[in-house]
Amino acid sequence: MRGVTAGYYSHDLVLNNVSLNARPGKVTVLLGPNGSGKSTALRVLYGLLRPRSGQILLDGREITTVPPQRRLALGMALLPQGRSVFPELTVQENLEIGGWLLGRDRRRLAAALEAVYARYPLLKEWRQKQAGSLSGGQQRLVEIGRMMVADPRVILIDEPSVGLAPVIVDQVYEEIARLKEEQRTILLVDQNVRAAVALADYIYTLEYGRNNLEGERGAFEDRLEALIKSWLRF
Amino acid sequence: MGAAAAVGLLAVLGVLIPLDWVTTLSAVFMYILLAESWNILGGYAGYLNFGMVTFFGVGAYTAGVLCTQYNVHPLLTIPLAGVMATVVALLVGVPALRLRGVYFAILTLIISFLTQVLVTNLDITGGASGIYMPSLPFDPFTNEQIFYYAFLGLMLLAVLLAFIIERSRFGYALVAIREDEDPAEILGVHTTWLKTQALLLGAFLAGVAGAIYAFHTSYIEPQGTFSLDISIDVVLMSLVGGLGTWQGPVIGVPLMLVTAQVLRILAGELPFLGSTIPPEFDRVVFGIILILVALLAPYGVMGLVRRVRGRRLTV
Amino acid sequence: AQNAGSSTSSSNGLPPAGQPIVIGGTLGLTGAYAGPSADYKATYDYWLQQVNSHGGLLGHPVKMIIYDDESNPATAQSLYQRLIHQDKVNLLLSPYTTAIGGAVLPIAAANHMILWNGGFVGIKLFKSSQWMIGSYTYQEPDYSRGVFEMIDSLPASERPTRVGIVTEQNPFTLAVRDGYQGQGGVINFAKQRGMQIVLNEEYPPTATDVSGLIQRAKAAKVDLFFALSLPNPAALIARTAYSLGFKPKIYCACGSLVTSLPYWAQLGPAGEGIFSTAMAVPSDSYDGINDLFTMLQQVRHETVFSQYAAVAMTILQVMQQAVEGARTLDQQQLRAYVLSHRFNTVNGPLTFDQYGMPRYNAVLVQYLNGKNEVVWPPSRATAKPQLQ
Amino acid sequence: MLTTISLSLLVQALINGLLLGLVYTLISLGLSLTLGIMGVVNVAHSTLIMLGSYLALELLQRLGLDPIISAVIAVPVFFLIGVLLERLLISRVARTSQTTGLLVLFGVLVVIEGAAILRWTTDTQVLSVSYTNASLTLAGIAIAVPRLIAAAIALVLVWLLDTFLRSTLYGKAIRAMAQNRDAARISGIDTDRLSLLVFGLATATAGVGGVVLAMIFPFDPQDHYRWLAWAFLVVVIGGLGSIRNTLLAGLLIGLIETVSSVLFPFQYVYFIVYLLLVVALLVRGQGLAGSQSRAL
Amino acid sequence: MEPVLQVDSLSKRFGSIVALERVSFALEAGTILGLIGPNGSGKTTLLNTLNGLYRPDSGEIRYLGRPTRNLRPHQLALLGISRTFQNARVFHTLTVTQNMLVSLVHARVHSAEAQERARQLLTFVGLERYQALPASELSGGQQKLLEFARALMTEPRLVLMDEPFGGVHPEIKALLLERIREAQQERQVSFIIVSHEIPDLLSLARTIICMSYGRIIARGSPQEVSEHPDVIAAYLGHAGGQAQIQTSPSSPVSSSSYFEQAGGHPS
Ligand SMILES: Nc1ncnc2c1ncn2[C@@H]1O[C@H](COP(=O)(O)OP(=O)(O)OP(=O)(O)O)[C@@H](O)[C@H]1O
Ligand SMILES: Nc1ncnc2c1ncn2[C@@H]1O[C@H](COP(=O)(O)OP(=O)(O)OP(=O)(O)O)[C@@H](O)[C@H]1O
Ligand SMILES: CC(C)C[C@H](N)C(=O)O
Ligand SMILES: [Mg+2]
Ligand SMILES: [Mg+2]
Repeated sequence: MRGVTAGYYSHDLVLNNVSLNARPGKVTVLLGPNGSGKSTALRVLYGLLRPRSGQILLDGREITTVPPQRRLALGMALLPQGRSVFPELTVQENLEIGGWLLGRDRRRLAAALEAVYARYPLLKEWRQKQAGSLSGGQQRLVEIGRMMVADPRVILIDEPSVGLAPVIVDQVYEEIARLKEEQRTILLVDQNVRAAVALADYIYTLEYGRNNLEGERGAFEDRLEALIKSWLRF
Repeated sequence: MGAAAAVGLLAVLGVLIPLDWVTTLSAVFMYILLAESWNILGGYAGYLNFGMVTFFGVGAYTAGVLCTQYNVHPLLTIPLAGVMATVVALLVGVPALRLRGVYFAILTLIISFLTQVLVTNLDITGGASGIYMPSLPFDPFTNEQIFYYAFLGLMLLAVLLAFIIERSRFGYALVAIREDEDPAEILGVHTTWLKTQALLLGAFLAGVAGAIYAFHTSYIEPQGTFSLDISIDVVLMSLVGGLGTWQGPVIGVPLMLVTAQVLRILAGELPFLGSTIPPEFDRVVFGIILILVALLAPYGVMGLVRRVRGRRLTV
Repeated sequence: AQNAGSSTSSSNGLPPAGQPIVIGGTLGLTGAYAGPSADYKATYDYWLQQVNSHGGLLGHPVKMIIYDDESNPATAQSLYQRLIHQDKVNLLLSPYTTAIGGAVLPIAAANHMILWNGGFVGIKLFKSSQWMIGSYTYQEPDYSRGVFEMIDSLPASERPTRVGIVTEQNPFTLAVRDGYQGQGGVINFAKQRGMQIVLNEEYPPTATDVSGLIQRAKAAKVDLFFALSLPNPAALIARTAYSLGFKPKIYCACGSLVTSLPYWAQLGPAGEGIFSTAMAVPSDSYDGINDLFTMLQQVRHETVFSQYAAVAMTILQVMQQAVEGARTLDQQQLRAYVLSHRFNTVNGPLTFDQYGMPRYNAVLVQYLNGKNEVVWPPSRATAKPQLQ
Repeated sequence: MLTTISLSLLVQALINGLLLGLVYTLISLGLSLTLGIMGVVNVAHSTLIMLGSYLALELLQRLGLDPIISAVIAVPVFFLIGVLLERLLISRVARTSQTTGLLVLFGVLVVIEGAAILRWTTDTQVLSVSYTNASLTLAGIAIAVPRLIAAAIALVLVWLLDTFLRSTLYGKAIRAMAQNRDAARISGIDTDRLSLLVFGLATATAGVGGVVLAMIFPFDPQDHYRWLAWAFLVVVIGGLGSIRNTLLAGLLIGLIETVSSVLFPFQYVYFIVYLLLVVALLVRGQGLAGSQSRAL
Repeated sequence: MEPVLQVDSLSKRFGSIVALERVSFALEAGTILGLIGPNGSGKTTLLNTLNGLYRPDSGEIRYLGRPTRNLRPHQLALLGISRTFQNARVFHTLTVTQNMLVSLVHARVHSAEAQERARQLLTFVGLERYQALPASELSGGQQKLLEFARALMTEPRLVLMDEPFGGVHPEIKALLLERIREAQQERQVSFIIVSHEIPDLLSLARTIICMSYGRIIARGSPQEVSEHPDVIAAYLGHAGGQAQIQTSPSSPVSSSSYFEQAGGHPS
């Protein structure tokens, strides 16, 4: 993401000349106070919001105008903030939708589902339930599972741990660590600063829609606290 | 200031303009009245009532029956018609308002059909043959003016009411119901009661409108008085103007009624590319206008004016 | 207020020389009553063109304003207000059908204008108003009279005895069934003849399916069947009856004059053999009837002579002859003239009673081999009635 | 009253009711897709049906084509019409809000209706071929052949659509899209193309429905409203979202109508039909289906 | 002292799922109850039942000594129970201030006073800049803050909070915690707080209840509960949970606490 300026309405900007770079095979974390534009940045990256200026590059290729439904085919995936399950489909069907791109190939789809079930055995238990009847945390897990069906290379994650029980939270972060080991590129937005920083290779912070600090985790950790204090002034 | 000037102008117009315009404007006022009444529940609370004609028709028939069968004084029948429509709204609304979304819409639609069938089969309502209303003992011009001012006054009342509601906690709570009903109730909004109030208020006004309409047309029969067209027009006019704003009906109704009337009158008179337009062409033009309005002003004219902002993306 | 200029009795109400005489009205060009209205419109256009090519009325060109009331009484009312007060028409034509016409009559009356009524029947309305001149040569109570008279002529053994009536819920058809003040109407006619009414049902105009009605008629062994409908449901009833194998001895579509509408021919066998009353058929060779039929064949591609065109033409002919005879547009004087004179029309020679209704004149037709044959009275018959 | 009706009358009424119910189902399928599954209030649905009837008329009068063949031709023709409507209008507005969709589609209704009047006039039309007036008689019970054809077509379409929506990934994707459009896009679903498909299919069924209706009922450019009203009733009574429930509701309404028309005076039949529908809605709350997912 | 809330043997099932099974507890005025438990253990269902959205299959709830079985949610709200939601449920087209005012529709509060109250609460959660914006234009975390403020509008006696801190920035969370404590101590408001963030609860709650499969598997002081073996097994996970709890800071209000915890484990 390079020099992106974006906003929802003509009269105000949510992102002002923001640049982010998610390094391949690394975990990049994006931090910032509430309303600083983190989720918006992810939306722009995924094509859900068209930037007013600036570019989005994937492996050096410009993809600024590629619509979101084509991003998955490029190997990107997004886990959005808030609730996004398909409430009236069963858990199994939700996952199948996650494998939409494999749709033609029934066997690959089945294999992908099995892989996800293997990773999250809980999902298997619920497979015949309507996703909408699950509890809040259960739904979050379904969303994570759904994202993983497509086996993406570049993963954008917005607040993965909200609403999850500590056991599961641990698993989720372990999972992210594992994804990184699998050489996937991860861009993580999280208010669970502590956990996120622990995983991060590189950190960006946003403030009022502008780039603020950035740096390697090591270089960063000491400054973090002062920074968070400064966010309080809004 | 501007509002006072507009009201003054309308009041003066009643005696200045030619009679057919007096009639047309009366119809405009009546529909604004109906649309504002509809808007309280439909626009603010998002409960689309597709059976507004039920209350209108009940009002008309209450006036008709009381006046011709029981010799009640015409002026007295008008408030009674409002009361009767409110009673019907209470009977219908209390169960119906438990339903949401399309289920509510369809229920109100069926109920308007039901009332129509009932009125067609009752003796007291004159069945399919309808009721001839007594006419007022004035010359046609005075007659029209009386109705002009009656509808004008009621319309102003309804607009004022909507204006007040829109700025009150009552209004906010109605919008909250439209946006997300369960949390609204959990936050302490007595949703059923508020919806019922909104419905009853609208029904009363519609009933009064129906009664005046009955005296104005001097002949009521079930097909026309309970016509689905009225229900649909009220909804569309509010949509064109902009849902859930007090200005919506004030803009939407004249826009649609006057356009329709002008097109109807122009059709067949205007030469078009050398040949005359066939009279039915006005319908096509009217449809295209509707489509354009929807494309250019997806939230109605008021949406354009206010630039009401889109819903948040769901992700 | 300066209104209804034509009602001022001091002058004869004629416009200044060279200015047109304006005739106005509405029709249900769209909506439920569009079928018949189309015949009216074609006939009005035809008459207008004729009259103007012959120098107009009393030397004035004639202008005609016909709005589309969308088959909606309220729309019609506001359009008549406009016709009277804005367009300042000199002569007012009625819309089609009782439900609409009944709504505009009070407006015409309040403005002291005659409603030249080729559009609807309504014995009650005629009798209670002095502002109508009609052109239907029989009113609701007599819509079924021809069938019963024809039956009277049959040998007793062939007469049907079990009557079934299905009636559309409409002011007009209900009066066809019930008559007026004990006079006429299907029920009275049948009772007078000692027939048994085994089915008497009403249906709403919006009914989508009438198979239940037909079944019951069939189960009740109805042999004299009356379908009292307006145009649109008439075809549905005929078709349902045919496809459910219901074949009464006599089937009369005694409501609207539907068997002369263009769609009747398309019904094929389902439309065959059905009776109806009518006012004028080309075989009567009344004044102008054949020219009118030729026009309909050309403009509307009709194969059967439309009764609606006939009444439309008739009212215009009466109006024209009255204006030319009385040399005035004063409404009272025109009415007086009409009530006291005799008119030659496509509906035959007409005289009027004190209410503005033409005297009774009807034939019974049966739809046979794609044509309406006159089967009663014998003096005008073109074929023998065929009972099933 | 009840005692005087014979058994055969009742059996006949039941059969009529089933056939009529299937006709109602047929004209409701498209609406079930657009309203029940996509959430678009397609008030222009019945004008598309009406166009289907005129397609049959034109093909019969010009080329002498049998309506059954026209029903097949209607599929691609109306699919295309649906695709065009979606692309040009619905995709632009229906998503901003349901009510805007309502407005634009009402505009479409008025335009199609007006155009049809210009082209075909307001005259009532009746379509007649060898079998439109034919009937079979079994054990004294008459069955109109065109209604039988309509019923068969309705059942085939119900089966096809139901299988499509419930068992194929496409069908699931359509339902997913209806529930959360953005989430569907994130999952790689091309929601624009899928919407085209849905509207194409819905319009195609409307076209077929129109052809079939023309075999049974007289039609003109304006009396389609009655079908619109019935279609909405069927879809909503069935409860949004399922083709099977649409079938159930269609049959239910057809049966209520015909059975009550032999039990009660006909003038009260619609009163009874409407009353029962009101009760059904109030009792079930969400139509026959009535599944409720959690609120919070 | 009369308990604000007395819950007796409450059960609720959805089809074959037992969401609540004989849940009993009492809550005294001015106390804070923490509610934890694995996902799907019935926490949200419990809150939904307490505020009248669900009707329990059996068991009884008494609020201020009065059975609530026949009271609708809005009636309970008027009696002083307010609520936030796990996923923010704001009214999108209403402005932030209007969102605040909705719950006062039946209250006899003067309009100016209501406005002032809304302004103060919004200032407190840091949303005063956004007062006139439609709520749809708030970010995810801001919506949660709005809900928090909204729940205090009616000056409730009992507040049910479903994960009030999810997605909320740590600094602000600290402020929210402060506010909760203030309300509890100064106005004797009671809270039931569902949260997965044990450290927060530790500093606030006198009692914690842990649920699993609809049942209460542990209750007691935060310390007791977090050391309870069942809780660790079902909910916290072995080392993870313990690490957090044992190193819980003395003063959670201090922002530094979040970074001074030992161990790299997330909370
Ligand atoms: N749909 C929307 N329409 C208009 N404005 C929006 C919308 N969503 C967010 N905003 C505005 O954009 C800004 C940034 O929002 P964004 O959701 O990106 O924040 P965030 O950093 O993700 O915050 P949080 O941590 O609370 O989720 C906020 O000030 C918000 O008011
Ligand atoms: N309306 C409902 N219909 C069917 N099942 C439901 C419904 N509501 C809750 N459940 C089920 O009840 C159980 C408890 O759900 P609940 O939402 O109370 O869990 P929770 O403790 O809040 O979990 P989380 O921490 O994930 O939010 C779950 O298994 C859920 O699937
Ligand atoms: C008067 C109208 C309702 C019908 C007219 N008499 C007809 O035969 O069609
Ligand atoms: Mg965010
Ligand atoms: Mg929960």
